[in-house]
Amino acid sequence: MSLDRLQEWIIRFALEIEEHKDHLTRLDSAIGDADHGINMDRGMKAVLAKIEAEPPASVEALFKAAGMTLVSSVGGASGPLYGTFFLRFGMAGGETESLSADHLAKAFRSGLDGVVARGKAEAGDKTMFDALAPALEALEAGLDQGVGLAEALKAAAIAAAAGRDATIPMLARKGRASYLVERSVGHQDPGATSAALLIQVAAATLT
Amino acid sequence: MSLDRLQEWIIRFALEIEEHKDHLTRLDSAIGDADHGINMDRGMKAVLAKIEAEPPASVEALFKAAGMTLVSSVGGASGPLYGTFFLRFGMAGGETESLSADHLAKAFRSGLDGVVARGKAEAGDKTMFDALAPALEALEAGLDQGVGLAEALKAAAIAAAAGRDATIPMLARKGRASYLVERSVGHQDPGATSAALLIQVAAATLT
Amino acid sequence: MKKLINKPDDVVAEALLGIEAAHPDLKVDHPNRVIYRADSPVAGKVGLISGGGSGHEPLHGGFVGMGMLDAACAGQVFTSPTPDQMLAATKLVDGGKGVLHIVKNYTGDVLNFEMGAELAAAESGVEVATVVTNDDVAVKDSLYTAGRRGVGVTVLVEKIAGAAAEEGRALSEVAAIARKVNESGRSMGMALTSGTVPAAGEPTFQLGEDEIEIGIGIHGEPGRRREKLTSAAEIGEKLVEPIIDDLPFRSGDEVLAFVNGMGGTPLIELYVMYNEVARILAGHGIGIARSLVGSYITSLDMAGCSVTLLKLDEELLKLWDAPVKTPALRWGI
Amino acid sequence: MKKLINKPDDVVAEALLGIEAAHPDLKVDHPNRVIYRADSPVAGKVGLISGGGSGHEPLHGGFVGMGMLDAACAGQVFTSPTPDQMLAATKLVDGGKGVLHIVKNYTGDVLNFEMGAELAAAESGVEVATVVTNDDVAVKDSLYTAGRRGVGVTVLVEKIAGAAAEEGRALSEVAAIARKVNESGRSMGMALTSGTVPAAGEPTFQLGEDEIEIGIGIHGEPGRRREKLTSAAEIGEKLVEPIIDDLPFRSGDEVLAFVNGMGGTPLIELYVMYNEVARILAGHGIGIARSLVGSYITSLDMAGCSVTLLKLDEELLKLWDAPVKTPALRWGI
Ligand SMILES: Nc1ncnc2c1ncn2[C@@H]1O[C@H](COP(=O)(O)OP(=O)(O)O)[C@@H](O)[C@H]1O
Ligand SMILES: Nc1ncnc2c1ncn2[C@@H]1O[C@H](COP(=O)(O)OP(=O)(O)O)[C@@H](O)[C@H]1O
Ligand SMILES: [Mg+2]
Ligand SMILES: [Mg+2]
Ligand SMILES: [Mg+2]
Ligand SMILES: [Mg+2]
Repeated sequence: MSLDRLQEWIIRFALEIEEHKDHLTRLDSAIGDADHGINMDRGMKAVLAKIEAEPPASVEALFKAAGMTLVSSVGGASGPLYGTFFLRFGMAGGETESLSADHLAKAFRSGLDGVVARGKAEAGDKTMFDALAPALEALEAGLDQGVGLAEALKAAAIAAAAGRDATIPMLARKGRASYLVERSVGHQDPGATSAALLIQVAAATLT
Repeated sequence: MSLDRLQEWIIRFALEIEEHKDHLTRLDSAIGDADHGINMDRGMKAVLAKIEAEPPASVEALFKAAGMTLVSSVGGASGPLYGTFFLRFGMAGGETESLSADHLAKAFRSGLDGVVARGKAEAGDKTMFDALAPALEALEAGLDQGVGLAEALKAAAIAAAAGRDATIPMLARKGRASYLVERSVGHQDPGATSAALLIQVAAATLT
Repeated sequence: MKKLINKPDDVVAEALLGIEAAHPDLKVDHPNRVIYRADSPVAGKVGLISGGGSGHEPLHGGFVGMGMLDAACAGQVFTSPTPDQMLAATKLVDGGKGVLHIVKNYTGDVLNFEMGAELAAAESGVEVATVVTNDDVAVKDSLYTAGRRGVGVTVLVEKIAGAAAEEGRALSEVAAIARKVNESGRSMGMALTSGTVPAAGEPTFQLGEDEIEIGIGIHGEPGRRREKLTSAAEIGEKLVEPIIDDLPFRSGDEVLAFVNGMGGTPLIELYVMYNEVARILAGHGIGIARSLVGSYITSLDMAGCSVTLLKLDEELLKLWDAPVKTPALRWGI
Repeated sequence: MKKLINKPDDVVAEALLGIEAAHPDLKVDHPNRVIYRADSPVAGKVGLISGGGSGHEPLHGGFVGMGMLDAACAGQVFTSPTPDQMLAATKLVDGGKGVLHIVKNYTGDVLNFEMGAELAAAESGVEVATVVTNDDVAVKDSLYTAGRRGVGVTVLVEKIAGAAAEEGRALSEVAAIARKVNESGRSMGMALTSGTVPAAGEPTFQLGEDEIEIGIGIHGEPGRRREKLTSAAEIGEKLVEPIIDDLPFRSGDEVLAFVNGMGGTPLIELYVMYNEVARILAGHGIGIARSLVGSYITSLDMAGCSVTLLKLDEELLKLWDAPVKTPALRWGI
């Protein structure tokens, strides 16, 4: 996977976020504070500006730039969480100009570990973890089975979407939605929704 | 004029005020602070309670009780003004149990002087003065001409009503309405309206 | 109407109970509705009393304490207190050097305080001086009318005259200082929304979703004009320019700039307004030596603000900076 | 939306300009949106920083000054500040004895402060301790969730820990005092109306003309339940009883009683509420040793109130009474 393609992933994620901004915010208004779309859009726009101003020369530079920019521009829970995801992804990716499929999966694993280290989310807590974790499992399983990156990412995208949908009946135990206790049930988690977009774009771009 | 009749005047004024409470307040809401009816009703109810609890034994006692009670229970501009009117009226009436027609007119003159001394209103300022002053003139003129108290008071009531109506086109120069300058024009003055009631009740009672 | 109250008629009495419970330095004469310094009368000090309709909190009760008022008379909501209250307050705070009555210029307040002073003279022989504040430039000034309303400058008069009294100055001197503050200060206010008088249950006036009232009074009296809602920058100009023109304030003047909230407007907006006021004053070459930002003279839950500018000299500055210990203004102690 | 603002996106930046202009004792690092003591860093004193989304004024910027915070980081409205802001603030106020971060318990705030602390450790080696406030009894407490929100007690933590720092105590001691305050305090809030986020332009939530929300959060998060509007007396019970039950507070306890306005509620109503709180506490045999009544931790223009009770002992009382000089809380100096 070339640096160019990886950068394309980030850029197209930003565009998807922009397109789904209102939807994400609406989801957040039901069980949070009505800003997830605004937060992510502000952050990803800043990321675009950053990598346009200083085109990154390595995988590590690209994802560190994305991570740092999210951390310093979002402010909500999603800033440190997505920021950490990309920072760890970049560090695991390393000072290289391309990533093998396995290396990509390792970087993903490292990013997700970062999210968990920061947010302490577990499966079923109704967070972005519930989309990211099944996606990573599907990716790793596909690569293990030798289906190739494109197929494995497709499976990951399907798993992320299923994970996102599975947040609907969950009772939130992390983030603002947890204040609602029972009343959080029946609503789709906004962070899981944006996370599913990230994987969906990966499947469409990293081929 | 017996003390009983004079007391009847006060009592019936209180009842008229209660009946016109909302109307007076509505007039005040157009060019003041929407409380003239509330103020006068609170005050006159207190007066009723006062003279019921301690039946006054003289003209002075009756009108001083009314005046003091208005002063200590109203709080708006109308409290000190009506209060002073009755206090001065009572002092001029004196420690007696009845008033001649001339004595009544003198007491009225003394009350009105008190209103002017306190409020510095002049004719045409759009205040209670514009109903009280023509009423007093009509009363004095009638008595001068020897028409008798009942007729003179009838003339006074007509003059008060005319004076009240004449406040409509006036530009207010005293009280809250003066803040409105030109916008006070076209509205009937609430204080002139309650004052016209006082004279109207006098004409109906003091016969 | 949505308010944190019990019966509308009990609001004032219960707020007085709350004030008394919350502030051990204050006492309340409940029958007379007088809030007073617990250490009243302060011997050898001119007593300062003020008062007015309730609904303008912290004015006046929140300004009772060392270095400011000795007592405040609370009327019904938006209704002047009555003379017997002023009499009671005057007697409570007289420490032998006379008592200053600080009165906002509304006919009801002026007449009731006047009778209160007469009663005090007749009953107790306390020497009373009266200062009437009338700083609201929204109202045309005239000898032949009720004149201008007393608004924001009242807070500054109470603070500065209070400091002068604390220094032991004579009644005539304290009154002179109070008059000087009133003459050196001007105000103008605006409303975004109307307040709601508890007993009325409905907003006093109606403003459209895109309308504001420029020149509003603190009882919801109509202002100079109704206008379209506009930016803080333009609202700042509509308030500050007429104030500057009126005194007039001149380049080189040093002022106290007071941005006041009307009760329903949060602090963050007042700071945005203060920024505009500072910008406009700088443009006129007027320096800000002191500032006050907050809701100090309110109109129930009205949203909006007022601006008061006070021209300072060394004397006023020194008295402003003197220690004060009241629920709403406190420093130096 | 009717507000005294210019462009919604500029509210925070312009309010910071206003704060800076109004308070000479404070400075503002505008690029980083950090309000800090003009005399920072104070050598030999633990630095205290806090911060959070804007819209809660005077929290936190209004509590910067001698005896309280050294710096406050202002986020966008209702959005946590970012780690680089906390880094900048930490470096600004480090006087050599380490820096305490006071963080309200919201995931966004906690994570952003955490990263800020990591950056500070990595970049500058400043020793940082963190105390998270979580006093809101409206939220069920649990180890497995985000836990309780930090609300009114934050003001008290900032004051009391600030006084401890001013005494020259070590970072660990100041942090311990801050934790003690948090553990000894509980809060609960309610809303009469929703606030309006400037960028959203519409009320965050809708309440009917006769509805209130009990257990509201300071960002308009839904509370325990929606109920019919009722009297101040009953609202007092709905707020105070769960607080008393939770700690629990007991007969004979001495507390600081803090009745807080949400931004759009005027002082007269807060005093009516205070009277009810005092009545209820007296019924439980709980004594009020200190009180605070006013709008100190707000939610934009939301109308409503919160009650915070803090159990006092001699140590906390002494630190509460210690001098403080900030725009919003000041005494003893
Ligand atoms: N502890 C956590 N671990 C993982 N994800 C979390 C956690 N807390 C919140 N989130 C995610 O963050 C999302 C909310 O993000 P956002 O609305 O941008 O931040 P905020 O809640 O601060 O306003 C939630 O939908 C959830 O997916
Ligand atoms: N200076 C004055 N002299 C005579 N009457 C006055 C004066 N000022 C006001 N009034 C009368 O008082 C009336 C208003 O009374 P009210 O509404 O009870 O008091 P307030 O204006 O204090 O609310 C006015 O309509 C006017 O007739
Ligand atoms: Mg959110
Ligand atoms: Mg948020
Ligand atoms: Mg009136
Ligand atoms: Mg009135």
